[in-house]
Amino acid sequence: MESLLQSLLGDNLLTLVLYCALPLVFLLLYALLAILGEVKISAFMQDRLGPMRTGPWGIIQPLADVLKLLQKEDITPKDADKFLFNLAPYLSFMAAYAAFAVIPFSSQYVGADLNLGAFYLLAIGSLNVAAIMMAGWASHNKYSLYGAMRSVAQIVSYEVPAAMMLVIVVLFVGSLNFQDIITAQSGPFWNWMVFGGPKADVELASGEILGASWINLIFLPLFLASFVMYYITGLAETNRTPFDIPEAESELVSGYHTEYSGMKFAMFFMSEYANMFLVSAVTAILFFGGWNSPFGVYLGDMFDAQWLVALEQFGWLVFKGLFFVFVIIWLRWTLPRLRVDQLMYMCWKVLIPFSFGIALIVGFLVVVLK
Amino acid sequence: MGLLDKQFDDGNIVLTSLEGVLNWARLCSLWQMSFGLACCAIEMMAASASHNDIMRFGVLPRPSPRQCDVMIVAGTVTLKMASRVKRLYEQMAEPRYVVSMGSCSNCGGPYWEHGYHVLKGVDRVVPVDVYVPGCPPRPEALLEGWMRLQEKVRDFSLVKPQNGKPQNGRA
Amino acid sequence: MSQTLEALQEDIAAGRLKTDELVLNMGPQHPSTHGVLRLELVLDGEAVVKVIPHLGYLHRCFEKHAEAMTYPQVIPYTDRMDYLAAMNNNHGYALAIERLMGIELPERVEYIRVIMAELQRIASHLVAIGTFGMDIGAFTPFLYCFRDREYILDIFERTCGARLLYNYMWVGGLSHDVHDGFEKDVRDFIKRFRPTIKEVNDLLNYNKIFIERTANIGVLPVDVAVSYGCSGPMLRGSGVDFDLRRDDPYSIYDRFDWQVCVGKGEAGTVGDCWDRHMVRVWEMEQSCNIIEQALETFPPGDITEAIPKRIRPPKGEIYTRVENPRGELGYYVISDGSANPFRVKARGPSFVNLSVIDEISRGHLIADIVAILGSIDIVLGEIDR
Amino acid sequence: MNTKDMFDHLAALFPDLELQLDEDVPCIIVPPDAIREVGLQLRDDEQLLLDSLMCLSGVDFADGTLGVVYHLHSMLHNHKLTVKVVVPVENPHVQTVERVWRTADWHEREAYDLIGVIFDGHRDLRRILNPYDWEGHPLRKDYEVPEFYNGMKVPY
Repeated sequence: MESLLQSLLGDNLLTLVLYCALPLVFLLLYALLAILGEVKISAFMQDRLGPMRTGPWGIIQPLADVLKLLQKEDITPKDADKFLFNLAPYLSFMAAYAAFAVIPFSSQYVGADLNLGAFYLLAIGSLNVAAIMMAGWASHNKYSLYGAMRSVAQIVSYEVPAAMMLVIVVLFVGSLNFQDIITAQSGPFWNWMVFGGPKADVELASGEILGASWINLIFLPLFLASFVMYYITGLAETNRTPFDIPEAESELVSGYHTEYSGMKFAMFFMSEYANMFLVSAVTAILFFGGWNSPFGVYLGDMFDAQWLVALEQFGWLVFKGLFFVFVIIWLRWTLPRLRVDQLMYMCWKVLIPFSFGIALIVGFLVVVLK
Repeated sequence: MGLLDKQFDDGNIVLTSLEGVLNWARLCSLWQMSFGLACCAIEMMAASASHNDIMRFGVLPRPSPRQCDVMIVAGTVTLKMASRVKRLYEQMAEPRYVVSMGSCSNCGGPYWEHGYHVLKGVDRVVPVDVYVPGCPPRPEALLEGWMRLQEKVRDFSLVKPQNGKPQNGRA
Repeated sequence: MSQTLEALQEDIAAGRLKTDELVLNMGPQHPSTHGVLRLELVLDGEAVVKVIPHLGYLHRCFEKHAEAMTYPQVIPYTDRMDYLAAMNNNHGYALAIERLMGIELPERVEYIRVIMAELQRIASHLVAIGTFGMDIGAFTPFLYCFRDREYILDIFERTCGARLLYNYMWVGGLSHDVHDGFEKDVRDFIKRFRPTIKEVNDLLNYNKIFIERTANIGVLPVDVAVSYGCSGPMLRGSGVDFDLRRDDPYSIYDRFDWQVCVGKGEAGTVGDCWDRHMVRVWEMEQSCNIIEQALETFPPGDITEAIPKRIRPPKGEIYTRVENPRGELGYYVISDGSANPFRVKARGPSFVNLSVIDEISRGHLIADIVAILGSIDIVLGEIDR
Repeated sequence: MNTKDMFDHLAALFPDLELQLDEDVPCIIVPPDAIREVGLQLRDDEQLLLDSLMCLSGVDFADGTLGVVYHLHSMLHNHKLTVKVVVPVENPHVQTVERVWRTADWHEREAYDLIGVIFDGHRDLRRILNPYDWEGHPLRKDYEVPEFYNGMKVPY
């Protein structure tokens, strides 16, 4: 992909910029779609219609929202810490965007094909915490501060089980590289992690051979459990219902972004949706084969067109990611919200012991079987 | 931010079309501040519920005044509450609009004569764009008021008023 | 923020600054104070040390108006007190004046009043249940409740032309007779409504998260409830089997066969938020029972015959109470023999129920305050009047 | 028990107090400085057990007196009683019953706010409905609406 761009454009710097900007374009388009999806799905669930007047069936509603937010006055409260207050939304969005660097959209395209991809994801994911804390503290508003404190406690706690779930998959595959993790699941859908991992030997991108057989089926319950747990932690890390405690509308008005208006608020909004896709995409990558087609074959292979294969892979990943985003939205409009202490209980007393337990068993099995 | 703070002396074709797009964006995405004062608040809630669904107009209720465009003053404004209403209005980001819903906030309603503690019309503390009459107004009346507000936003102009011609809408 | 660290430390050392408590103002504009209530929360971290309610942001001088108006003119103002249960408010006031004047009502009027009051009770409870769900974070049940409520409002609208504030129950009668097809409308509604109670149960009330959030929260012991004068679902949620419709009968409630619902502590302790909430859910079914029985023996007749030409009660005073959806609604009316009441005092159930909030919310978290407030089910119009 | 019986019962218990029985309403009139003592008796007496204060209303009788009316109810015996206290408008001091029936707390604040009866011994006697800096007591018959409050015009 990079070489393709280079051959087309020649200029190294321009290539790099374009290469980096690709996910951004995707992210913006996706955010518009997700915002529309949120209002339309909620409307469908609630016997309503949702936006109808903005374009046919309201499909350009998010565009109007963004254009309007651009025009809004940009308020910085008098008592706010101006530097941090202004920095926070950009940092928040940056953190979400930076994480996209290691998301492989197809076998051809990944922003940075890091060998430590999973590690990088965990590290960069924590950056969001700093942004939220900044926003809450700098706003000089008690509600914001409460929201920020809750959010930080929540994200920091839930990072532990999330990391453990990553570790489980990494243990099995033996690589921190996301491309390797996806390659390990290539072939038809029963090779996906959630169904116990590959049933035949696979050659990883690094050249190693991952020995596998139908015995892997014994991993099925373990991976299924870790998928559910990862998804739950994902909900918590993106502050979505039932864990939307930091911005609990009925308690804290809008939590850490209470004081933000206009574009800065839009930034927080965008980063929330970006994080939603991130969690969904990582779920798909870890447990549902990433960009792998569920049928194990691609249309592009039939016509011998590599670009079509890449496109299809991109399509599959986005489809899987969007499906999980849909589930997040679905849950949001169905479930009530937990309380702070229950959230912490759930993390430290349920998820973490279980995740350690699963990691232990998986590690043991991997050693025994290989 | 940016464009709306400036005023232009004459309209040209670029400005006019830009104006159209910007106004369209604003009128399609008027976010409402979700706070109610009295009886009318129930009808306001009914307007956003499934039967009337004010969200069809692109309305999104936001709890924080910073992120809202429209304040619906739904109900009786008392003297004790008036300073709070004013403060909420001041906390909203420009461009901002006020819909006065119901007789009480229009003019004091049934409390105009003996209500020693009732403010006789919210327009005594904040500027009002659209008045919706009724005690309480039906949700349909609120929707009508909403469309009036949209018309008002549509006519907003970036161009300086000329020859004493009044400018519609406020920046 | 402008203070330096040294100055702060000095303040702490001198005891001028409390370091462990934070005052948070909730309201008057807040998504979950159900109007314009302002709560001053004294917090220790997330835990609540003290709740200081500040009322009066909707004080509309009902009692002053009542003194300045004639007896029938007061009725629209009673509508606007508890605007979610306008029929019940009308009922209480009309009853007080009728008792003062000694008016006997026609059968049909009594029946219509009971049906309307019970329909209104369902409508009001639907709002209470929906907003309580919203306070806990579930938005969808709120819209389902509002959707079902609209069908009741349609019936009211067909009868008297108004959706929310009806001015329907007059002294000695009603403003309009019911519309043609009223009985069918109500029967249809009941038939359609009963399954939705189950729907709300499945979606919200027996949801694990919902129970976790509301059970054992804001437990109101019986002695506190009685001492604070709590009434309605608040009192019954604490397990007290007391309902004015049965224990201090008015109108024709003694003719029907129905149950008084009390909290049983199914999910946690008796008297917690969940119990108060469920009492409302169960009461909706009981109201359906009452309406169905009333429709079976719905008599024909003239509804205007007992309306007096001139409403001037004799000198005297009376305290009348009726069971509002929120509890005991009392009217204390003093008449001096003129066309205007000398004094009308309304004892709003929410006013009294709210006063207990400090007592039952200490030691809970901020999120619980929202739950407790929602379970009390206040209407500010009635608290501030 | 009806009001007459209760009056007889109380009169036997408090021979020193000037309790009166108003047959018209009917109600018992208690001196303002004894209402707390009488209230405790009403609440705790085995035969009365008037444990619930339904309503406490302040009244301006427009003849130079203010009054406080207590409507009591017994959850157990299911009987009611009305008790009245009458005080001159120049010296409107009544004992508080806030610690007898907790619900009286807010009701007394309301009566203080609107009528201007001062409840001696109330722990937190502030205005409740009107703003804390409001002047006058609106439900007095001779109350005149102020022209301005905090710069806002009050009359229409």
